[in-house]
Amino acid sequence: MHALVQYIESYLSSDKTPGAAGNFFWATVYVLLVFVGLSIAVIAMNWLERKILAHMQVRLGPMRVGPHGLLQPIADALKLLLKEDIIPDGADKVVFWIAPFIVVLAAFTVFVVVPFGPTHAITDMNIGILFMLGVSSLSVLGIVTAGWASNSHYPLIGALRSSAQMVSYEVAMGLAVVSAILMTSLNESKTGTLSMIGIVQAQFDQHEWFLFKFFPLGIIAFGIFAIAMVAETNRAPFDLPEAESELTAGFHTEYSGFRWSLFFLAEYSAMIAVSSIAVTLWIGGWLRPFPNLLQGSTWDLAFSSVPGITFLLLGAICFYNTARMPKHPLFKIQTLGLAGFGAVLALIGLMMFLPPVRERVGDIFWFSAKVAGFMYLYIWYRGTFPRYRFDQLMKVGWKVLLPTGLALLILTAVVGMRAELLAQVKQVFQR
Amino acid sequence: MNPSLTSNPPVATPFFFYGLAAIMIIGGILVITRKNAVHSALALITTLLAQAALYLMLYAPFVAGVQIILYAGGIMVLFLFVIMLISIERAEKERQFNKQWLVGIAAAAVLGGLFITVYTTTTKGRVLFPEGRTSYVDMQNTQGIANLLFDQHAGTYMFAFEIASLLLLVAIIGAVVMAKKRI
Amino acid sequence: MTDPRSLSPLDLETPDKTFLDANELVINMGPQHPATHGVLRVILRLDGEKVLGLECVIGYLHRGVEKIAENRTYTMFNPYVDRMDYVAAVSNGLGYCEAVEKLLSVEAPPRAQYIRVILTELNRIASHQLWLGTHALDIGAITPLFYTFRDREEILKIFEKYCGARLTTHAFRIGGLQYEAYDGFESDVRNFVSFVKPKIDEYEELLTTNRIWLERTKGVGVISGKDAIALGVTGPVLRASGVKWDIRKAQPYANYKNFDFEIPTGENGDTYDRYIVRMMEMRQSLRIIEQAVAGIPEGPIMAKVPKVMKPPVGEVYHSIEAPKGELGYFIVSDGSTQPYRVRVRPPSFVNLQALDVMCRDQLVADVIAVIGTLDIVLGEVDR
Amino acid sequence: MPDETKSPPPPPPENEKPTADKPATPGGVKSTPSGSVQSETTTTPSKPSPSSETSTPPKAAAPATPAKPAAPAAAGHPAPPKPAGPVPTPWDSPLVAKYKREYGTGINPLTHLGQNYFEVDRSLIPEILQLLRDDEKFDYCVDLTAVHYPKREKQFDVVWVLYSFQRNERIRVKTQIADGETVPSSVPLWATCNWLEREVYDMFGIKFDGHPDLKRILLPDGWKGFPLRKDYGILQQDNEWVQINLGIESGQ
Repeated sequence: MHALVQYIESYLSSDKTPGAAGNFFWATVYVLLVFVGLSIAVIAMNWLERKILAHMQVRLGPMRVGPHGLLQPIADALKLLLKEDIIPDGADKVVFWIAPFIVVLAAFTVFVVVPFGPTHAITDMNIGILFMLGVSSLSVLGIVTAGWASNSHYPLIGALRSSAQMVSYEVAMGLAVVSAILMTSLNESKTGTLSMIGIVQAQFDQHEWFLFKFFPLGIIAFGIFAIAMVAETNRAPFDLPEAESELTAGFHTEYSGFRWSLFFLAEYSAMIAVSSIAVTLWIGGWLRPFPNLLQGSTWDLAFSSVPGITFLLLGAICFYNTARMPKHPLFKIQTLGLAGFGAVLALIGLMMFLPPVRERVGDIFWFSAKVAGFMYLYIWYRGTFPRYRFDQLMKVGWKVLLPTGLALLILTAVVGMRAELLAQVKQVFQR
Repeated sequence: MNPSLTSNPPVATPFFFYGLAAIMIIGGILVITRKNAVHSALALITTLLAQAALYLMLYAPFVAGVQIILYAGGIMVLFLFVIMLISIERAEKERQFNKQWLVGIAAAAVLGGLFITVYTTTTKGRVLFPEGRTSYVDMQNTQGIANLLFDQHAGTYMFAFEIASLLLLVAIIGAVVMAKKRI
Repeated sequence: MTDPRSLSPLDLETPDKTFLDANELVINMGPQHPATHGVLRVILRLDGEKVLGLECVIGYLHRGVEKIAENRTYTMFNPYVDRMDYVAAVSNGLGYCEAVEKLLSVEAPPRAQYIRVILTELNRIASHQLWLGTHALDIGAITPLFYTFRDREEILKIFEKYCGARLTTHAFRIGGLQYEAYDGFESDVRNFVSFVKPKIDEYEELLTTNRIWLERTKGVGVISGKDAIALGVTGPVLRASGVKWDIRKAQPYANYKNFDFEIPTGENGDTYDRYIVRMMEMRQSLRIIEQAVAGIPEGPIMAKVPKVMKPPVGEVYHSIEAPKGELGYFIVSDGSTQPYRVRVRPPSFVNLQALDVMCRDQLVADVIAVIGTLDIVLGEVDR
Repeated sequence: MPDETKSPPPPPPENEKPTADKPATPGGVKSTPSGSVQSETTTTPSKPSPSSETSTPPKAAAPATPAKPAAPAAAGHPAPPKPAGPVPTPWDSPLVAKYKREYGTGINPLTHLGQNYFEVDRSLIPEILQLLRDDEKFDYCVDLTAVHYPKREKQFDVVWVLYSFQRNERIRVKTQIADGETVPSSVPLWATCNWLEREVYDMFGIKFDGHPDLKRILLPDGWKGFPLRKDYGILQQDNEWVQINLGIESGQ
């Protein structure tokens, strides 16, 4: 018993991820935490997307279930779970059944290597980024099989579109990623890394986010990735596989209830996954702003109190809206609920000021905040852009992003090695 | 990070090995016995994934990653893509095995014999999973591959690598020419 | 019960027996489909995603309006026309009232004419706004829909204040108007004009220069002016093909000849030109409204029309420029209180015929864009 | 795009011949030099002295109003505000004179309420329509419809409404056909007639020779009868449907 406790405690002082430290207990805990956190994030995204989109579109969005529709995602989830689960008559039952699980598994597995902090990842892999790209590319299998198994025309076209789209955008995405990986090798030992944690560490060591490295190369690479990742996750304006006005719902037209909600879950966690890649590779992962410039205990304290302040602010917004609720007996429960929600947020905020918590949540907070920024971008795109046509989408992928990515890769290599190249050129001339 | 791996030797290696091997064999059998081509493809994907896991067990994460991204992710998607456009009903009516099964069995037997010979000669008188049998090199797997390919001194496979990529290019052009009558 | 329609064979040139032949795919779009603007069924024959041809199956909303007309008096039939193109009910009413007035050889008094023009042009803007919202939605931009609905609401409010109804207004009567303009009508209209002008810019801001919008609409669904005329296509679709023809100018009805406005035209006849033409038309409509509001004369609003209307024996064809094109009424009178025959020449019905021509060799996604750009209302197509 | 809006052009010179792309004559009503055009807004149609040819219409009855089933109702009321109302008068113009010379009594040009129309013999229809389209530039077939007069021997009026962008003029062409008689299809002349003819077939049962795909358009294929015929009973159809499908005697 004592040994077990010791085994559990031993990790707490470790500076490694549980996977790297070989601590199975904590690895399991982290897996569960990531799973629960992801589910909450997806639920929150569901609500946020509807609200933000609604406010962009001069309407209110969900307002009925809970104060400001806060309980709407739960109501939706319940509805989906209680819905009749229909399998079309001509469908290939086995494949139809497996397909959503492939998608969900692929979407969730990538989070094994997502670094929420230097120690806050399930594990650190030597090939972290490769693993993420590889596993996330597996989700297309699920989409293709889902479209095929439905035995219906719209899903089939959706699936074909999806696979063509994902395969072609993966290339550009990979090139952008490689150019970022090249940047990690600009240190004394000249060894780069594919490890997610190593990439962030490299940015810390080089005192620069890769976004601004070799300006404008880093930004261009990031831009390519940012476009490709939207296409990769089938979101507007690249949401052709599920283009509503053309293909009804694309590959998941025939899905309903729980299975459909799995697709939904997978789509949103895939969005979070690719955003995590972007955050890790270009905008410093878990690093707080100016980690090298604004050092010192005062700055550390200031930045580490940001999470608490954020939550307190969110709580304050809740209280403000509580005060604005209509004073009517019918709204009593809603008002109380909103106040309670605000209180919970404020409490979380206060807890984040506690020193042991404060020191540990900083990384996670900054990482999540950056990812949340990307999530907002996704919603913003959806509210703004019309949808590409399929051939145009392919054109953008193959004729714009791919050549740019290739040129970028070469340029990055040249610029990164310019000192050595110059030396060699000089040598040639000296001879 | 290497010390971390050496300090934490892998657990339950035989369990995972036999499990993955079983998955691979079952998947392989399903690939050739399923009448529905999509089912076969899915079984093949399972096999490939299990193989990737085996690579991981051999401390070859890079190869495992490439296996996933290329075979399971890229090639199999194209496979499925093509299979879906084939009339499944017609394919299901066709005969599963034709006259070449004898040749197949012979080839499989030869291959099996080869494996057994190699195995028995290299591990003569030793147990199957000796502790620390795999010597974990101090260098990372990814860099090892890079060195093999591109290193100025040790890079003996550079030529083969480039020739292979040229071959692929030729294949691509050929496919385009054959598929499209008018470019 | 078997729906006879479901038994109808698809009259496609090469019937494709095998499911999922790689060469050809027959897709049935609709009648319940998010992008068909009603109950339109389109049977697409595809090569991959390329459209080889398509056939429209219509009639799901057929209510026999023309038959109903034969069993109603002239006055009683008036509200029915609102139900055809229900997003431009005022235009329908104008066409019908003017046709019967012509049959009766009466003319609405000037004040009524002015108010008619104001309401009809407001309705044109409302119709175009609805078109823009749904068209943008078809192409994947969801936000304009809500903007246009927000602003269309203001028009509907004016209608509601004027006659108590928002959509199927029944605003006009044969011989003039039933209601005098309410107090503050003119200021409401003026306010609306100044309110909506920046809003139209706002729609354009979202779309006109948007790269994706340009790519999705330029060169899509092209129809030449010659083809458009041969197919009888009218309205903004015809004008976008470069034919500068608007019944308001060519054969002015109501009192359109008193107003100064332009006919916007396109050059290429593609979806983008149709979009631009309609956007311009909204602005021109605002111009007309401004002039009309400034010039409303005093006077009666109803011409001398008998209580029991018995137009003399004869027939008349009268057409107006509805938001969707030429809306014609061919009314045959036998001298009794009920029309002997009312034929409605619906612009949407005729325009929809051009869908096949416009979609050939385009992609599935373009079919959606073209259906949207034709601005059809199934209530009018099927009547 | 601003460049796509054209400022209102000045009224084109009267003899300007628009191109195929811009055939219209915007900017208000104009008469063509011949003076034969009467636009719809012209409330007082020109009534030239009837020529010797047009004064004798081929048919005895007034064109639009032969064999009115409900005509007696009109006779009962004197209808004080209006006199008898305008009656169709012969229409005269160079165009008419030309056709009159050529076809004589087979064609009867009339004008009514400022709108001109030809009454054409069934046998002359293809020829006249072709000429109107090609020579007279009536390049836009506005509408094609029919009217049913069950008490007449030739039960149907088939009506083409034509418009010429070049002349800015609208005319109608009417012909009378008996039940079961066919009309040559106008699809080769105006593509738009495809659906219009289908609708006429759907509603009246008039068949068009040479139509590429003559089938019902608005009504289901299994529909019985042609609803816009005057003798079509709605209740009968309804009763039949409820008897077959619902097993009750009547839905009313």
